[in-house]
Amino acid sequence: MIPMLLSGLAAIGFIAFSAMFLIWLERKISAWIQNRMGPMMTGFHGTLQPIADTIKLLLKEDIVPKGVDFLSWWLAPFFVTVPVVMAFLVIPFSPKWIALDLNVGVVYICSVTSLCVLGIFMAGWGSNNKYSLLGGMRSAAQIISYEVPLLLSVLLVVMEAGTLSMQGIIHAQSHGWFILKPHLTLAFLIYFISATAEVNRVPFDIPEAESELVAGYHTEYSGMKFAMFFVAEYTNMFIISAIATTLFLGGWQGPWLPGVVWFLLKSYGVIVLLMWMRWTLPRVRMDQMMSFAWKVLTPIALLNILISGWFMVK
Amino acid sequence: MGDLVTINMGPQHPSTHGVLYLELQLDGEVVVGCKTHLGYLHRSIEKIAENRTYTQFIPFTDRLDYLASMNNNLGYCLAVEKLLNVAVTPRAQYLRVIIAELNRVVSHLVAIGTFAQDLGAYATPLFYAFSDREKIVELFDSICGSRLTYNYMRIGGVSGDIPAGTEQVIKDFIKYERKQLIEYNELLTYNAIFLARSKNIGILSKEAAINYSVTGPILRASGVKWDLRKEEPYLVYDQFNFDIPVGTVGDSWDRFKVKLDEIEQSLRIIEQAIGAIPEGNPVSKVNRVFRGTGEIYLRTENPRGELGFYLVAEGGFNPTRCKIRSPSFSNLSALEELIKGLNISDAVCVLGSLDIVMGEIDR
Amino acid sequence: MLFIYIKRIFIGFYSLLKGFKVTFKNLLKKPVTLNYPVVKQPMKERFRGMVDLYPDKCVICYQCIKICPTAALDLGHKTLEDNKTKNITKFTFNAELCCFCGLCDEICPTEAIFLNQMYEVSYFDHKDLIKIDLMSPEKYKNVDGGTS
Amino acid sequence: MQNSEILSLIKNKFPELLAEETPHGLVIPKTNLLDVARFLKTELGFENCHCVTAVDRKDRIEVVYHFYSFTYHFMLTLKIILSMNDLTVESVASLWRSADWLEREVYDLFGVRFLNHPDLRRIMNPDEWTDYPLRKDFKREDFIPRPVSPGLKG
Repeated sequence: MIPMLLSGLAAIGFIAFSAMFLIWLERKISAWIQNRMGPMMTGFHGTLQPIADTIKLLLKEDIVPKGVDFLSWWLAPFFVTVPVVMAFLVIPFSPKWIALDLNVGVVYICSVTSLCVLGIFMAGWGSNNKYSLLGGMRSAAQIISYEVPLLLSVLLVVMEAGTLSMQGIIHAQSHGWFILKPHLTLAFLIYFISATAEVNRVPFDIPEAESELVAGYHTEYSGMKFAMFFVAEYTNMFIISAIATTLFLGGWQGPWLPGVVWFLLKSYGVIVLLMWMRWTLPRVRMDQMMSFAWKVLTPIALLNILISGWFMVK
Repeated sequence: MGDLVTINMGPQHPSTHGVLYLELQLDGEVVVGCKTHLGYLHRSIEKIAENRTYTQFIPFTDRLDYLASMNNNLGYCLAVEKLLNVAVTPRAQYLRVIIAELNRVVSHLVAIGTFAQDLGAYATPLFYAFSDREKIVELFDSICGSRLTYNYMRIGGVSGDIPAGTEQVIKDFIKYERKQLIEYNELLTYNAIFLARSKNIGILSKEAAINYSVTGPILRASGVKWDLRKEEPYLVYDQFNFDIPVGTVGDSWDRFKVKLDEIEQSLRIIEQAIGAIPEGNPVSKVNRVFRGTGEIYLRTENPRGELGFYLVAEGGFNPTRCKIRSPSFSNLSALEELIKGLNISDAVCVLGSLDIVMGEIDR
Repeated sequence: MLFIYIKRIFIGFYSLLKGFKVTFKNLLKKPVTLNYPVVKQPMKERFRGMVDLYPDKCVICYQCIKICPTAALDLGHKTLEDNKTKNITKFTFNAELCCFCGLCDEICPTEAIFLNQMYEVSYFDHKDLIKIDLMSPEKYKNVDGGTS
Repeated sequence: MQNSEILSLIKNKFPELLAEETPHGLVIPKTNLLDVARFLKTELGFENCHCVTAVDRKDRIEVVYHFYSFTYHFMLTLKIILSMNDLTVESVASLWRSADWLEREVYDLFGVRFLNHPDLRRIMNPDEWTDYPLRKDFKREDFIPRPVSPGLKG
């Protein structure tokens, strides 16, 4: 019981720290890309900026808009945050640092992360705001349809590794990362694109689409509830990068350095890629995004599975 | 058709470019009806003009199209000069051309940046555009002492000669900006997502454009080869070589591309003007008193279209009537028809491509 | 048909990669901004900041009052007994109305009134803002970041 | 075609109704506005209604139209003089769509009513307001034409 609790606390601590670091990193990367300096005043090069932000958000008034569907409005931030914490159960930071090596780890993490959509939709519905409602609707459509190519690309990895356990998949890559195999490179691309859509990042940030829907589903949230959405977004980003690292980039494997360092390095590398993408690309439209999922990604993923499966069986 | 949702887009909304208020009727996400409400920035500048002398009104023209203050100054001063028969020295004319074209570049850069922002390219193109803009704004700061509301043109000239070394700064900027234009093309113009978002969205046909009295880059994007600087040259525009970029379809992408191409043409004009600038005294003193009678309607090619000043004077120190025919006003009137049947994302895209400035719509 | 389809996807991705190239190039560039409150940019020579006055130079010609488009300046004078010398009784400046057009600076025959280089203007009290006594030498002492 | 030719063409068509004024300007009675406008648009090719505005001359209000022809490069000024007790005129919004908003603006600021206008509401000022701010006799307690310094004489 106590080790479980401890690992849970460690996960929450890591989430808070990681989200703060990612917020700082995001602001810095955006600043560098845009030839700016970013936060500079709090701490060395603004390293304490996220802490200042957190204090500000904690001290802010929690505004309850008129006419909200209180239960769903109030619960939504928790529904977004809790699956994120749950996903940490099976993330293999190093050979030993894994809370529980489930034998269906991949299935578990995919199903848990897609629970987020519930919270987002509740936020959109409960806010009593038309922009939020549109955002919630969009995100439900988006996350559910991108689940298909995502799972199809993960399926290929499972086929290759022959196991559903996260550690097992990493062990299967001890002779070479999966991303180096051509059919899995394609799978990685598909995974990367669908995962971007899954966490509502640019170019698929249409549920929050700032220039269209003001802030989408979290328009009406303020203070700590908004912070929870924010933390969930950044932690989600870490989780999909961790999955990408585990499934395609060899997990904690690497020379010289300890496993956990390699794991974090690779994950944050993927995150930097995501951030770079965010600050480069425009947003796609709703219908274009859906047709991209169903007409491009899904057929390619299916074909990929079909062809490489045929080779595997042969 | 199911139930319609009415959405109030604005007056506070990230992409209405100021305080425009659109009342959108949505069927799902498709806009079926749009009602435009203006006036949140109405300061009755035309009434102010009737109570100020001709010189005193120049600072107020800055506040019309605040992204192209120099061009507004220029339009107003040209109108007053024609009304009251004031002569302008050749050097002042060349300076005005250079300054007005530089401001056109500035204005188009902002238009490009904000359009990309509307399409969801978070801030990056906007910041690139603004850091280019910063170079000219700095230059304007050193010429006239202000960064946004310049108040540089005077009736009969300009407020001060350009400081030494300005020519070199402008030449350097032209070289730099040409490089930047290639970068914009790579980052935005031929980007697959950008193309998918703006191609064939909000098509404004030639006939509709003329019927709506749309002017400027938006008219040219609809395929009408019309530029006041070429067709009815004012100042010394007839002495320069430049092309009129024309769009083919009249969609949002064309409107964007025409603006991007116009930057290049403006740079060409500046390059020629800076080489041919004559010596002389361009400065016109403020304490000249103007009065006269008559009426005049004079248009100039602003970055957003044709800015018209209709001045009626009855002999006093101030005009009896000063009607400002602002380009954005007419351009925006086409919006209601353009966005019908489009997605809400496309509505934002069309609005961004129309490139309105609320300061001159509400006046 | 399938070939064109795949080709379109590839061209699309290639165009996106070009954008990545641009942003990466800019990532390595030096920032164009300044670390503002720490590093400050010197103002240009002609910069139009707050309205300022050399009281000794003023000849009470009322030109600045006449030209001011927003009536931000307020001047009063009294003539002394000898009917020649004039004295300024008040010369106030309303920073709230001022549009910083610089017309008063331009029209002043003796260059008594001018626009200084101040750009960080903030007051704690609204009253201080609408009635700045231009005759007082300490008029901008309480203004945050005053340079005069 | 020369500018004078265009003016003479219009004059030939409507001989008794027109009075010429200022360069390129015509004054017509308001009953004939639609006829002249239709003639301008369909036969002379003034496809652009550039500007519609009004001028308050204290005893009368002039509605001023600026029509533009891309083919002739010619800006035609058309004026209608309205007496202060009858501020109505036919709308040309059916011929030029751009006139729609421009006429609404004139209605908003001067109180000139445009008959058969598709949607004659105030465009800038609040709908429930009754004043017309650009008229010369516009008066409100909080409207100061131009504040002057108390020490200023003359």
